[in-house]
Amino acid sequence: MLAFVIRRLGQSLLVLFAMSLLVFASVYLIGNPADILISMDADQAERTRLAHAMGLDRSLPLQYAHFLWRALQGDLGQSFVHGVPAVALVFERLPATLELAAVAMAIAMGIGLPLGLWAGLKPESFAGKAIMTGSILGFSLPTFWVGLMLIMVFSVQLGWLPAGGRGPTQELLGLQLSLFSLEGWKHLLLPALNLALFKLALVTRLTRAGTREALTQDYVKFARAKGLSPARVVGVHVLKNIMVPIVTVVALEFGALVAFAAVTETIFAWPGAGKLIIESIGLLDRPVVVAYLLVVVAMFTLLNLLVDIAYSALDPRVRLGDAGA
Amino acid sequence: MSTQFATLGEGAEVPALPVPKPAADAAPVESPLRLFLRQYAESKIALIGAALLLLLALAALLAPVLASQNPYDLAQLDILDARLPPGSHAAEAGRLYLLGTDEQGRDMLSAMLYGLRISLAIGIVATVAALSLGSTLGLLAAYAGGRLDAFLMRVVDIQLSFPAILLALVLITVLQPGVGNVALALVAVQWAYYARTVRAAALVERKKEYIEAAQGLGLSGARIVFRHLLPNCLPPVIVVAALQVANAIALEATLSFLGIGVPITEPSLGLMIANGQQSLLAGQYWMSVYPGLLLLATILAINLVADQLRDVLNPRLSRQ
Amino acid sequence: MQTSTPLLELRATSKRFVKKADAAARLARLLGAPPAAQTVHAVDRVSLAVKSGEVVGLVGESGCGKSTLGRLAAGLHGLSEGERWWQGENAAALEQRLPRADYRRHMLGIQMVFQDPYASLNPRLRVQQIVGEAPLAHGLVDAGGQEELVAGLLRRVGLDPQLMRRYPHQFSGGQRARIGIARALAVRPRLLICDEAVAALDVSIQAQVINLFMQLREELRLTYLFISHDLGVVRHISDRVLVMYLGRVVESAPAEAIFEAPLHPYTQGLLAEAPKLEVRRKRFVAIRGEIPSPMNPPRGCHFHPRCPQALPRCAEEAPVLAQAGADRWVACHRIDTQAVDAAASYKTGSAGVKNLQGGVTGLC
Amino acid sequence: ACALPAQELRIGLASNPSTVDPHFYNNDAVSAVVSHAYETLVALDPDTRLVPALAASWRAVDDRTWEFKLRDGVKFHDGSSLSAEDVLFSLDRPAAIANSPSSFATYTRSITGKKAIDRLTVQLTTAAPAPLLPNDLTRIFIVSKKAAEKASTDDFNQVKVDAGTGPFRIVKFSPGASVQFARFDDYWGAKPAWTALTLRMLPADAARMSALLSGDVQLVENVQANLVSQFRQNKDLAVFDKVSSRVMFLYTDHRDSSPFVTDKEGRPLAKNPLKDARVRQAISKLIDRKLLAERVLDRLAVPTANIAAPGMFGFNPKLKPEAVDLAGARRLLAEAGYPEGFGLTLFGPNDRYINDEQVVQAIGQMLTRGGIATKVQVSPMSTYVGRASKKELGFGLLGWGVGGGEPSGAMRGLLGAPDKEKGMGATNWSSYASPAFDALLTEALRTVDDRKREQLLQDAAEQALAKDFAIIPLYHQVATWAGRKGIAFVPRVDEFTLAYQVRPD
Amino acid sequence: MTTPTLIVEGLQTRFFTRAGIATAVDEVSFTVDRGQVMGLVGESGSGKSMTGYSMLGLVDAPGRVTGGKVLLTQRDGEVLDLLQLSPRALQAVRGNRVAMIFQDPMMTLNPVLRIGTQMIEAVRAHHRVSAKAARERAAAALAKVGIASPHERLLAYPHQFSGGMRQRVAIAIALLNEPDLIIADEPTTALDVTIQGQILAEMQALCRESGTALIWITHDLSVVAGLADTVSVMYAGRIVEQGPVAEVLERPRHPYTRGLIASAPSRNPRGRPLAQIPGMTPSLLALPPGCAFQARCARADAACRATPPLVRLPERQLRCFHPHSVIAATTA
Ligand SMILES: Nc1ncnc2c1ncn2[C@@H]1O[C@H](COP(=O)(O)OP(=O)(O)OP(=O)(O)O)[C@@H](O)[C@H]1O
Ligand SMILES: Nc1ncnc2c1ncn2[C@@H]1O[C@H](COP(=O)(O)OP(=O)(O)OP(=O)(O)O)[C@@H](O)[C@H]1O
Ligand SMILES: [Mg+2]
Ligand SMILES: [Mg+2]
Ligand code: NI
Repeated sequence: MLAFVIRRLGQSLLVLFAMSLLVFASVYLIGNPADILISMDADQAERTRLAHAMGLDRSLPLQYAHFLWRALQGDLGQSFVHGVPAVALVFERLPATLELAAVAMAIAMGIGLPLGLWAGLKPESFAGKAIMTGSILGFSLPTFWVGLMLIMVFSVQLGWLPAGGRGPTQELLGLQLSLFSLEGWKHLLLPALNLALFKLALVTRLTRAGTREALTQDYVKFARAKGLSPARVVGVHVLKNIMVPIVTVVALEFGALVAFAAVTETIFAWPGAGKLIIESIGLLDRPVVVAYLLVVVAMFTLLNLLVDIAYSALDPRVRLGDAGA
Repeated sequence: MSTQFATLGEGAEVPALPVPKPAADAAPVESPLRLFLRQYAESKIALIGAALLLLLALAALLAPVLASQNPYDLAQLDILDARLPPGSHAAEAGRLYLLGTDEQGRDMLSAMLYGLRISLAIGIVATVAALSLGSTLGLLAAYAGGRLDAFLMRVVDIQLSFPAILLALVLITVLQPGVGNVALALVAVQWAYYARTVRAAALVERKKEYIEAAQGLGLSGARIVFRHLLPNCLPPVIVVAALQVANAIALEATLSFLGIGVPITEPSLGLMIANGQQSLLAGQYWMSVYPGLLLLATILAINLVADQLRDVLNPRLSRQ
Repeated sequence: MQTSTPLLELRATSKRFVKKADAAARLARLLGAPPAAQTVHAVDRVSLAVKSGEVVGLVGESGCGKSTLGRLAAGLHGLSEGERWWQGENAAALEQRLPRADYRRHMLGIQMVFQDPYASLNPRLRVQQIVGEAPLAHGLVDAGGQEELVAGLLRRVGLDPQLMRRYPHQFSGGQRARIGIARALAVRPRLLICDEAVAALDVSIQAQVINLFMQLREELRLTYLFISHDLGVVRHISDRVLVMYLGRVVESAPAEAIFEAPLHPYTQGLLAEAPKLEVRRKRFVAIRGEIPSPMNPPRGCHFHPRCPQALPRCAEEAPVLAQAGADRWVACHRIDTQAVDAAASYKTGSAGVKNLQGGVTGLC
Repeated sequence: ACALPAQELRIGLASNPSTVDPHFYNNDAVSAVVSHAYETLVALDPDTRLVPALAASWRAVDDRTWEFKLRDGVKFHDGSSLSAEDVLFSLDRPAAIANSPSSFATYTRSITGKKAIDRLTVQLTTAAPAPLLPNDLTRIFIVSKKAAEKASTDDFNQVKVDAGTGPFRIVKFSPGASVQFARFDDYWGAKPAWTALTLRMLPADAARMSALLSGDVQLVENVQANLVSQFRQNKDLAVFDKVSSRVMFLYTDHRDSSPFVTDKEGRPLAKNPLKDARVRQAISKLIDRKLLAERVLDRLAVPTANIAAPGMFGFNPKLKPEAVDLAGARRLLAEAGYPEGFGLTLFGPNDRYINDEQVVQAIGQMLTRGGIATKVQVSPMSTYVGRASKKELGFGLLGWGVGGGEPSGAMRGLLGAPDKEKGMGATNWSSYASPAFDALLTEALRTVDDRKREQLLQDAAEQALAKDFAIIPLYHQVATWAGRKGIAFVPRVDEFTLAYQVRPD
Repeated sequence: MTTPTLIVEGLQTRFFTRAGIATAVDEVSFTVDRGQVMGLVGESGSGKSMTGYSMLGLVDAPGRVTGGKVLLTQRDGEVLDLLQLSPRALQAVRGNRVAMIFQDPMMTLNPVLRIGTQMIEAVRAHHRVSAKAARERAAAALAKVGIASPHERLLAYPHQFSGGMRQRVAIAIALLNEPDLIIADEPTTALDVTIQGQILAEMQALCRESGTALIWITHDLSVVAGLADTVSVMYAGRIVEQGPVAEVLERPRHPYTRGLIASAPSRNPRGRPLAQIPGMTPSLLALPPGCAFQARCARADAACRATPPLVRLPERQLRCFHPHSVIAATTA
């Protein structure tokens, strides 16, 4: 277990290092942030000053070495555009994204699991087939397009829900969350639904596959032979077993959800980290891009770790120590 | 010993080991391909999917023949014909725009046929390239083991812990938008899945006795890897790949939506949707909805086919 | 004792499966985590000689290392320790000396037949390729002759040659077993290592395949190392039997001798437990306890925790395989020269055997 | 709710201002937002003419000295009163912000000496004649020295300081989401009709438009082009527009060879045809600006041959938009030695200007029809600018918001022969260099007399645009806003969306 | 004489597959007395497990029980036809009056639930007892099958047990509610001989003590030889021969039973070819009309094209037109 955690952390550091190098070089290749940030009126003197102030007049290796040195001291630099520490900026925006992703995941699980169970228990029924066909749709529709349709229908045509933005927030444990008011939920619903759609299809399909697989297992037959009620057989024996793969996938997909939130956030003007990264790439705000990616990768790693630990909790057969590869 | 048993017992010593005429003889010899096709055809909806896919692929392939206009040739476009609703006629030549025109005066139908071509090409090329790269590396890792395996899997870990869309975003921004680069980015995003899946499959297959038998028969490593191991590792990956084609197409559409997809002058379906969505609110639905429907149909068809593939190729089911 | 060199000889071979500790694991250990590195002593200094024309049976319970030993013999696993000699030559030296392809061809004389009729045939190849691939690859036959060769082999194992265009899934379990045998025969082996080759088959089919093995032995002068946990089968076809327990050979003797008069307490227990058709309303009395894990086997004699006759010494000192009569070897502290003498006379009659058993138990 | 006076105003912005520190980032989006809470000495009216703001009046004492009389009785949000001290502090502060991504110091750099004559009089001296100083000072917000002296940008963003004099005070800044304001009741000027103001950042067109349609916001800026006519007909909405100071043009490569100029088969050319003024003129003649404006830009464009917008200081009425003239263009091309035309790649951004990528494509079409086989390549502004500023591109679409009320700054950056010392040609991606033009412009830049200066600027424009075809002006964008019915708004040339110019009616 | 615990009459189970209808269990009839052990033997696919599942209504789609009676006489004398019960009533019988044990000890216990959970739920599904009482009962059952420190073991997960111990847990679960009948489906096939010996010993003792009837499904005649009172031999879904173990194994009359016994290595001289049944088991989907064994039977003739009826002889039931005479003795 300890070895496992150490191995994972070691790997993560490696990943973080590779990532920072990559992003650093990428942004350098894309262009000079000064060109895009600076006002068109600015003369060459101002341009030179800016390049120097941002450290952009040095060679790439030097810039990177400088960055690395500061990073080791816990400073990932200041946002070029916002003038505040990049990490702080990312953390300021992250709660909105996490909130969105979490609600989306909850929707995906809350609806996908029952649907998948149903389809798995009655694969030949009309409902079962309809659910599966529907889930293919969920897979097929591009997120941005669905988002637009949601806006068209629910905000513009019906006027039920706001078209974008985030509702009023309240602080909980240092996070600004909008979950505590009706208005907040109204703003949250559409983007969360939009984001959830793909995962919903995924969870449904996974659950169905898992259920069908579990139903053929001897232990399910044995549970029935013990005289347990169908509810207990499905609710405990089947469900607990399919939770293992589902939790894994879902937790890993949570990371993807955070990443994909960029699209949804753009459409729904959701002030989250995804929108920040898109804007920052657009403005070549390198410290923010680097910081965001590092934070996301760190989050991914943490999630992975948690998944593995959850895995061993859900499936007692799994021993973390010998996870070699 | 009774007389009855004598016939059984002694008869066996003569070389006439009775050749069983098994019931299987009654069934015609069925090659895996035939078996596969028969099993595939068992689902109606999957057949419809396959037919649809075939149709779409043909349409894409024959786009230059079928389309009334080359939408990529700026000289053939007339800005005066921009944003005409379906069924309109061109200002000058009097030709019919069955599905309307886009903001550049492109015939939507022609543009969609060409766009389908690009979308499918990107999806397929990216997936096949990623599949080849990924499965080769995965196979290598599984068969070689040791340091190479560890190294490759670390690279895969790194790759997989990085959100695909962001990677593609950064990559294309660096490489400049373009069909080739989009495909390249998609390869970069996808290969790791295959590497991991193939490696996992190969690790399982490698333990099977037929591989040991091949080793025992003194066959060369390359022969074992490519003739014995690879064909048995591919089915699960092929299913994933079929789904990934759909995914790649959707991802390309998303990239286009974010403004860094294929070139604007050679729009893919995704780019057409993304651009056309500007006009949705203005009621000019055709620019976005028709390509959207086509994309939907394409991805749906691919998914249907892939789904059935999964069922048919599922090793657990195919045993019976 | 033997004048002719054995066909195959394993000299004090061991196989250890080690999970190496990586840097992280070592670091964790420094930080006080329990050691994660584990070593499985699958085969522990086993010596084995198979004479030409002999059928050697290898029995033992699950996980005792039978398959591993078989794979060592076949060259599918590298040795952790010891030497492997084939037709009087050290295989390791041979591998150094000969070009790769030649070495491989040279070692084709040892072939394996596997247990699982499903997993042992490549599902994506036709029978013709499965059987004919290796001869072709080694140049034993040219492409044109392949079909004829395969047809002959199939006929020999009792399959209709017309079936050679089929795929494995189109055959029944028994037919698949025959295909596996034909594949091994295709490279003209001298020694067949059969790892549970009939275990997965139904009783009626099992008899067919055992008969095939015996017939082939006659016709092709084959030598067998026959691995099985089914004592009845081993008894039926073996000339000599080795009994393994937890990676070690505990007893080795001619088949008749071992089944009539087992010396080692484990062999005795094993034979007593094996259900027999003849026994009616038997009261089952069991060897106590479970088979220990090969990851941390008991000290001393591996069998001592379950042994009804264990001595204090058994817990400390591993007994070596000692000669206990003509062609009989046993690893037990209980067996001394007395018993050996008695054992030497086992052929004197059933009374003698009873005496021997009495003698052995009498030592307790 | 009807009985109460209009209470809260919510506006959907198309931009994403990154800060509310008035001196941190010289960027129109930021300045527009900050303008609600901070004011400048000199302001621009909706037509970008200079009008008094915190300075009640100003005059040139001599060629190198400007004197500003401050308005009396102006209160800062922190309660202190405006004095010369605050002005001097505010002029110094921009240069003190080291990490500014685009510094306001550009506008204060010409000032070499400043002193407070009395509590309400400030005198500024410059090294060289600086006729544009009042224009430059329309950019510098005045903050309370007391409040801002120790404040960092972060303090501004977290609204720990409230140092402005404007009609609203910032209550909350949520980056990427919104800025909230409350009315400042001690404001010296006319009080806005709204007690509260929220500027929501809705850069995605669809979100912004639907927010308006669903009533989430009462006013939006940058109406999506293809919705303008529909909104005009919508009886719940009102559309406001104004020809903007943003001019769109094509820059052309004047160097001897240009990377993307080829013959018709795509082979490189020995000589760069774009270097020939006749070719540039031909290109200009091939472009149907009217068609662009009407079909591609939904009438949100006014064809132009100028840099300054009509009505703006320096606008040259003699320069008329080139009419389409295919025959003329062909003749010019033939004269230049390219009767069969040649090949080009036209570059442009796809996320910056109104329908930018459609415009680029349409121009591509027009040139192709005229015999110049044109390929089109668009990319996001970030990559586009990066390549263009390294002069890797040669031929592309660019827009310039002519700020500060006159085009001299734009001309200096865009058309001046690149010269670091003089600060000329910083954005001269065409590599245009004309001594005649430079002479006119340099003269203008040190002429304090407005009439003379305007004449010089008009002459310079004529030299560069009508004689040299240095760049090819296309059109001025029309800025648009749309509000719910019952809202009156005064549109501005500089495209700023200012809530105090919104009124319930 | 008391009524037998179990009377099965004409049990038939069919699988309705795409490829056709497979009759996996066909006209199966037998009885098991209180405290008796019946061995049900046959080759793979002969329908042994399906017979067991059919009795408890555990056949999954596309299979269905299509006929017959399964009469269970409970300890209190009440007789139930298991095939007629409502799903709820059947649920109350399963695991309570009739328990089942499966072949693969690795697969029968739910890997993600504690042993205790799985045992307690089995008690509480049938008895309104407190969790504590159920736990006690579970521990007692574990102790009965020879598992040391049962209370701690209840907290363990299945993977922490060896195969033999798991199978004992499964047996303990079967014993929990003191059923009238246990159906054991090859519970020792996957285990080693020494472990098999232990389990057989325990089962034997338990049935003797409690009077529980036991159906022991196996393909290994020698296990039946040692354990069972009566034996039923199945071939292709039908019982072909049935009777007391001593009778059937010593004096098999059906050609199939006889071939099966004769092919056992121990019945053949060492080193000589084994007696063998030619051919292989037919596919249930392509079963020829009449006797399913005819293609492999040396004695088959035209009569065998008709389905042989189950002939009840004293001490024996047979399904064959040409049975061997009783005198043909063992070969050993
Ligand atoms: N590749 C391997 N890596 C690690 N351990 C192994 C490996 N192969 C075998 N072992 C271990 O070595 C021991 C001996 O295994 P082996 O397969 O030889 O036993 P066996 O006697 O053939 O058992 P069975 O009757 O179940 O086939 C077992 O404990 C097994 O877990
Ligand atoms: N889902 C199914 N569809 C079709 N036929 C089935 C299905 N399940 C079982 N069968 C058939 O039922 C028959 C009886 O199967 P059963 O499991 O009872 O055999 P068994 O005697 O228990 O064999 P084994 O010794 O292998 O466990 C088999 O021949 C099989 O073909
Ligand atoms: Mg083995
Ligand atoms: Mg069974
Ligand atoms: Ni791992």
